[in-house]
Amino acid sequence: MSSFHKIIVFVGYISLFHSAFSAAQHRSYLRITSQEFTTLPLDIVVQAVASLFAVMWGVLNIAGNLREIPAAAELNTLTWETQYNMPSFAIFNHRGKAVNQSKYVPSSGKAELENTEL
Amino acid sequence: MSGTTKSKDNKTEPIAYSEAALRNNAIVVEYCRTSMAALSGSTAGVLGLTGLNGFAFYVLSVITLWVMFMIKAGPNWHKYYVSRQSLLTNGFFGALFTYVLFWTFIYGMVHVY
Amino acid sequence: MTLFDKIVSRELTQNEAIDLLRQWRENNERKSNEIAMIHMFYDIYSGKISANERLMLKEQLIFASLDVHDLLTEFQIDFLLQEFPASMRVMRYKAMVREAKEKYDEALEILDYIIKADETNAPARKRRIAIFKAQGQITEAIKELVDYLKKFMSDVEGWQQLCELYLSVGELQRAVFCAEEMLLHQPHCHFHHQRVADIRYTMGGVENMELAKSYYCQALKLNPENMRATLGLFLTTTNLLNHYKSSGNSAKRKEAWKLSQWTQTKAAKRTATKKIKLTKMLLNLAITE
Amino acid sequence: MGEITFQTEAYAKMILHAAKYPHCAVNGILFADATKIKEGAKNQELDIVDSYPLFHHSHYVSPMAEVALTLIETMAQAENCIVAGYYAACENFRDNTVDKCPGQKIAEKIAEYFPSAVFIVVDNKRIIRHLDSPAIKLHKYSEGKWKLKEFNTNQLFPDRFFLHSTSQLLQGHKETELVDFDNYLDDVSKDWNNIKIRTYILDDIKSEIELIKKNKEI
Repeated sequence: MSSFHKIIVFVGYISLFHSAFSAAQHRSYLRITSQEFTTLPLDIVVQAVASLFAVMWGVLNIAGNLREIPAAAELNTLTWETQYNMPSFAIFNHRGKAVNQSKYVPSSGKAELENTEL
Repeated sequence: MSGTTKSKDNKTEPIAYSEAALRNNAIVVEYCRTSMAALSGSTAGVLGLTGLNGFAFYVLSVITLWVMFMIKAGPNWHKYYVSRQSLLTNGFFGALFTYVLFWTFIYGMVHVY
Repeated sequence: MTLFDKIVSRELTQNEAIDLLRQWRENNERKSNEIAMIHMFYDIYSGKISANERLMLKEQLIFASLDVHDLLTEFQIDFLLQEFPASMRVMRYKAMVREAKEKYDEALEILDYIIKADETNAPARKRRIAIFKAQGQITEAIKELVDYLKKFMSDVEGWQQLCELYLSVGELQRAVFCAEEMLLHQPHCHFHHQRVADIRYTMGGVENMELAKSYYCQALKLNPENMRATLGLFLTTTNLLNHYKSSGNSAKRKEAWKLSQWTQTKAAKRTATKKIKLTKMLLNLAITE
Repeated sequence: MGEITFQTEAYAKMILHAAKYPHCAVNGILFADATKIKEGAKNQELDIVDSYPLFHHSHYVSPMAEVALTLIETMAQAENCIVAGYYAACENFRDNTVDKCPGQKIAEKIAEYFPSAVFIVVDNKRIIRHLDSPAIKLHKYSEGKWKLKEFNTNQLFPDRFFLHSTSQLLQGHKETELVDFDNYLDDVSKDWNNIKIRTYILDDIKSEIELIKKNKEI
């Protein structure tokens, strides 16, 4: 999405430059034919203004996302699920040992059993 | 999570805002406004506007940018900005100088030389 | 198709997989199985990631594979140790591997070494507490954690863990203190409000119910979507209503009645889209109380 | 002596719940078929047809447990079932006794209303993706205590594919689709009845029967 807006900005800039050169060329044409300057041709005006708006819209979207300002807003997207996780206190002595190990053989030996019946 | 609370006294009760988010939004708005001033200044120069026409064009672009902000925020604008009016008027004159700078520069480049 | 199936059938692109991992990292999720699977099925390290993120990914993988008890973790850590020979952080992971293998003494040895070298190493101290927890020595863990919190008072995670531990041994009064401590650190977090209220409700008694009511209200104000707080508030108000009915405090009774009605409509609205019997349940509850 | 039987669906949900949160203690409620309950009989014949997974965190605070129990009560009435038991699994790998389990208060409450209730402790060590044993310990309530009871696997589980079906679910990582009450509270739009799991089991049994038929033809 942001690359799309980058393209808009890029194209808008080129179009703005192009209209600037067109305007300059128009001025020099007028100078050579020694006519008075009144206004620019309509197509240049439209191109310049349209590319201005395009670049503005692109810049607005590139500038970054707005964040919600109420203090609780960012906390509200959390759920208990993640809030409850405490990675630095996580223990690994849990069911995952058996669940994820197809190799783990339950009650493999007597020693194992004795250990478990604490 | 980080440092919070800038209380705004409403009629009912204070609302707490997240300072980090406020600052982030201010940076975004500032960035857009500066870009807008430079770009619309250039455009005004290209169009060869002079005198009051140029200033009228500045006002037009400020309002356009404001409308764009409103479109971006959608109907829940109060989630992102403290007030709509201040979004329109803040830094109006600050950006005007940038605008005039680009306006005169591009006008000179295109129409004088 | 579930996310898990998508991961296993390699339907995600590399970037999607990286984004997913990043999202889980930021949100503090413990989806160890999924993380391990992503690492197994996708070549994420060849993607466009910064050197910093590469290390984060490795760390995430180590944590996840400890969780799923993948014994290859140790090699991973050895590689990291070659890269950063003096890193305490990598050493801590070595200790965690020992821990997963239930070689607690060896793990404690490493952790003690780390703490000796760096007195302020909070994560290593936390691991020590986790080891006690893993061994089932809850009272030891509590003692150690209280000591830890005396030194590192601003650790919210520590307070949360202490709160859980106190709850598990039934020391509600102390648990409520820990929950309030968490509340002081993050006053805008609705979870903490709700937690205090939950514990107050569990303690019982009119005073605690009143407190629970206000904490639930605050939690709902911060996040109106909090279902637990909505239901909790309903329970407390019905409870209070019963009490005031017998004691005859009409003003408070009216207030509780209003609140209870409000939560009822709210809960009904939330579940209106689905055919869920929650509203019926609430009515049922109101009748039985 | 009252017979206890376990339907695959109830069993599978219980095991999947334990497998979904391997790092947490989990608990849940067991439903028995109310039509087979004889009023006032001391040793009830129990046919456990369904289970409802409850929590995987916040085990020690009561409000949500109360909500869950009331909700379950209404659901039981609607389905013509009765709340007949409780299951739990411990957080620590080696703990598999009743007094290490969370939510004993809930279990006692159930026993209060239904004296021949059962308490199932999921045996952490035996939950593997290829189940070779039921991986549960059965307890019955008697004289205010939960007494461990030996059981005959074939008697307890009338469906002889129960281990196979559950293992299939575990190997397909279907536990990610299980919704417990905690998930439900986080997102009310989720289906707490876990109808999906039921269809998975039915599909599995169907395919298994077809396989046997084919083998017989050969």
